Amino acid sequence: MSEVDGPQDDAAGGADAASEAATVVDPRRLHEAARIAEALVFASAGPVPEAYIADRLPAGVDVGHVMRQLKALYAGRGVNLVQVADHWAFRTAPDLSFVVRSDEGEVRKLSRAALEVLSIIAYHQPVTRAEIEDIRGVQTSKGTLDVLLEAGWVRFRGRRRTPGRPVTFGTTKDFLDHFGLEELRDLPGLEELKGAGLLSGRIPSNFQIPLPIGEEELADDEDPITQMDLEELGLLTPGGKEDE
Amino acid sequence: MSEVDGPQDDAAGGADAASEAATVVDPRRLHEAARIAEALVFASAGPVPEAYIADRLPAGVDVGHVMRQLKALYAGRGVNLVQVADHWAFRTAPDLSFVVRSDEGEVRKLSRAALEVLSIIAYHQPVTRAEIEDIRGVQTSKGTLDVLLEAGWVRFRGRRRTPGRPVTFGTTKDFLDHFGLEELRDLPGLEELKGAGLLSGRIPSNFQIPLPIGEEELADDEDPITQMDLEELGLLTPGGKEDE
Amino acid sequence: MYGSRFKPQKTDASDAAPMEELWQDDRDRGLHEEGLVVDIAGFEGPLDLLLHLARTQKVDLSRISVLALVEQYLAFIERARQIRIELAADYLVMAAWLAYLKSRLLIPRQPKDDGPTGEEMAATLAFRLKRLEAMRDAATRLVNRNRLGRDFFARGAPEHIPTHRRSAFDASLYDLLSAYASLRQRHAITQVTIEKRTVWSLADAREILHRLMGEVEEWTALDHFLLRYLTEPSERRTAMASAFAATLEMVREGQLEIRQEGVFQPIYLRRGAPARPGGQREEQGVDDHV
Repeated sequence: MSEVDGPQDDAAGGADAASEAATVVDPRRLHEAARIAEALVFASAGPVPEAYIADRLPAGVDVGHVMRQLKALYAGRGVNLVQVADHWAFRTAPDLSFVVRSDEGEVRKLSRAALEVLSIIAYHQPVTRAEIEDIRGVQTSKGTLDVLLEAGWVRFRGRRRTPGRPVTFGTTKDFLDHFGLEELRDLPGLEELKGAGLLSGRIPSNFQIPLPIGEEELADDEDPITQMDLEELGLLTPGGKEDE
Repeated sequence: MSEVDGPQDDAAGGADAASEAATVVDPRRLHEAARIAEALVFASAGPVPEAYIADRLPAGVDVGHVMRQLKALYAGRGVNLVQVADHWAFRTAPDLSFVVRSDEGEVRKLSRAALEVLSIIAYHQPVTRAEIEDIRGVQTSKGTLDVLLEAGWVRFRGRRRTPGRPVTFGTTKDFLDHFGLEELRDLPGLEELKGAGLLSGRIPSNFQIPLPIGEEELADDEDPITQMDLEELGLLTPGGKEDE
Repeated sequence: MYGSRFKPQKTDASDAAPMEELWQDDRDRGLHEEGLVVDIAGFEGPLDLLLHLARTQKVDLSRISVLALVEQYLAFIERARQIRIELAADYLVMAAWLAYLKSRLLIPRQPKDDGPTGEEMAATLAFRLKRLEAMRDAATRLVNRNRLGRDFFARGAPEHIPTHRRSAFDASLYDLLSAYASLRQRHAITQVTIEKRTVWSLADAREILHRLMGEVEEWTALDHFLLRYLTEPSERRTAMASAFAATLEMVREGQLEIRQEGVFQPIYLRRGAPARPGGQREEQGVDDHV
């Protein structure tokens, strides 16, 4: 509780502290001032003008003194209080920037198209690309499926036993994990989507939402994907030579 | 420099600290771990998973210990370290809201119905829509659940293992974060409500309604109403046959 | 005073008027019709109304007089009926149930009756009221807690958003479901309009030609013939194409005669002589041009 008052004496040089201590009325008040300054700088989207902080401190407290004290307090910490012209901001300690700099790259929002394709695959699996396009009413760009495959949420399930033997898509275990589902059957059905207000009442009476089948078993008209299939699809470069 | 190591002894209860101190190899390392944890949590606006922090600490450091220590360190400050489920976040101290509060930062307004549904979900989770409606005695209007889902406070949790497998609802981490709850057990009055049997669907056996004496007795000029009278009056459909 | 102990959830419920204000208004206004309509709307269903009535007994909910409560409710409904207010069905269902409950409470239990006793039913009702009230109190306490973005704040200038390593993409289940629902919904509706898109089928065209047959004693241009059907420019193409195809079919059957002077000249029709199977030579000429 007394961190702010504690290191007061060794804060920002002794002479400074000594000369300012005279103006300070009450250590409690000083502590409160430090708390306010801390919260203001923390919550602000940009560096905070010192004058802005001063306006909000209890009367009779010297803002310069409070800020220098806080700066000293944070000096050895993971986060430092830094002064930029007459503004104040919190910054990660320079030697720790490696931890904060996100190593795995930025998290991107899934595009609308990708969300649509993903949801179709989730509900309608096993589903072929042609079927996805039929449901969406637009062509699906290769990039969209690639994004989902890359995210690890969608996989090749097998091949449909129909002319052309189209590949079928399904979701993965990671998909369930990410969306907090225990099993595919936990996906809400028609009544539940309606009940939750996601589907309005204006839908045709023959409108249906499929009950997704379990992820492991293949459907009756599905063949498993073989190594050869994958190579044929150009999806399995590791075995090929082009990658070298 | 020594703020982190300093108040170590009084952090999170003496016994705890003592037992953990044995596992800690080097105070320097511990200090470094605290700095890293601090930087990671400080840098993020949302709660940071404890596991994420653990991954980035020096080997052999107990993340729980580090976090509890940091939490104690920040307890009296303008910015507090708070736990949200198994995540950590820095938040300004609530008592400073009068200074920090900005005019633009409006929190989401909820209708009374939405608020009621939110509380029912929070206290009764996992709960189905039918159960929510049973408690409120009215149908849930379309927009209500939708608003809560969109706000990210409520989620589809799973399905009840009963006929029809109805979807169950629950609250999210964002819900805890928004209402300043560490975990669901911190919901106000949860224990009392549980004790009173108000959170189970079943009526507790000790829930009795003493009937006021006097109302049951008939006046001198009254005859008791018979089953037949009631049927005649059309008041007694449940026992009747018309219902079939 | 009515509901003096009742705490309306004013805090965050900007859209719901505190109910006892409405109720008091009603008492002031007497039997003002519009007023009472508003009152009913002010209650969220029969349970809400019952809870409000129970509140007027000013005792702990587990000690209310259920019988008195039933009377109050039935009286309320009766009054609403007298001034011809349309009551929602669930209010009436509740009234019927309460009337039944009342009878169970008043009549001595029949020997072969194995339904719930009046006391059990009353306990159920009281339990439901108490539970609803408890949830309302909880809602009030919840909404009055310190809230993120109002009473306490997150870092204003975040530097990174940590995630689990696995997914480089962010999406919630809500995102997923709302994308799916709106896609399916959009498609369900557009599908209907696609179905209704005006394409003249061959059968349609043929039927129209049949109907008009009586009018074509003389050579008449096909365009002129179809004029009344070509109000929509977008339909022109399909109408012409289908009508022409139907014409050819009818010529083959000998029901029509058809001729055209040259390429891109108007096509003329007239009723064919039934006795001339095979039709005219012009038919072939037309085929060549098209």
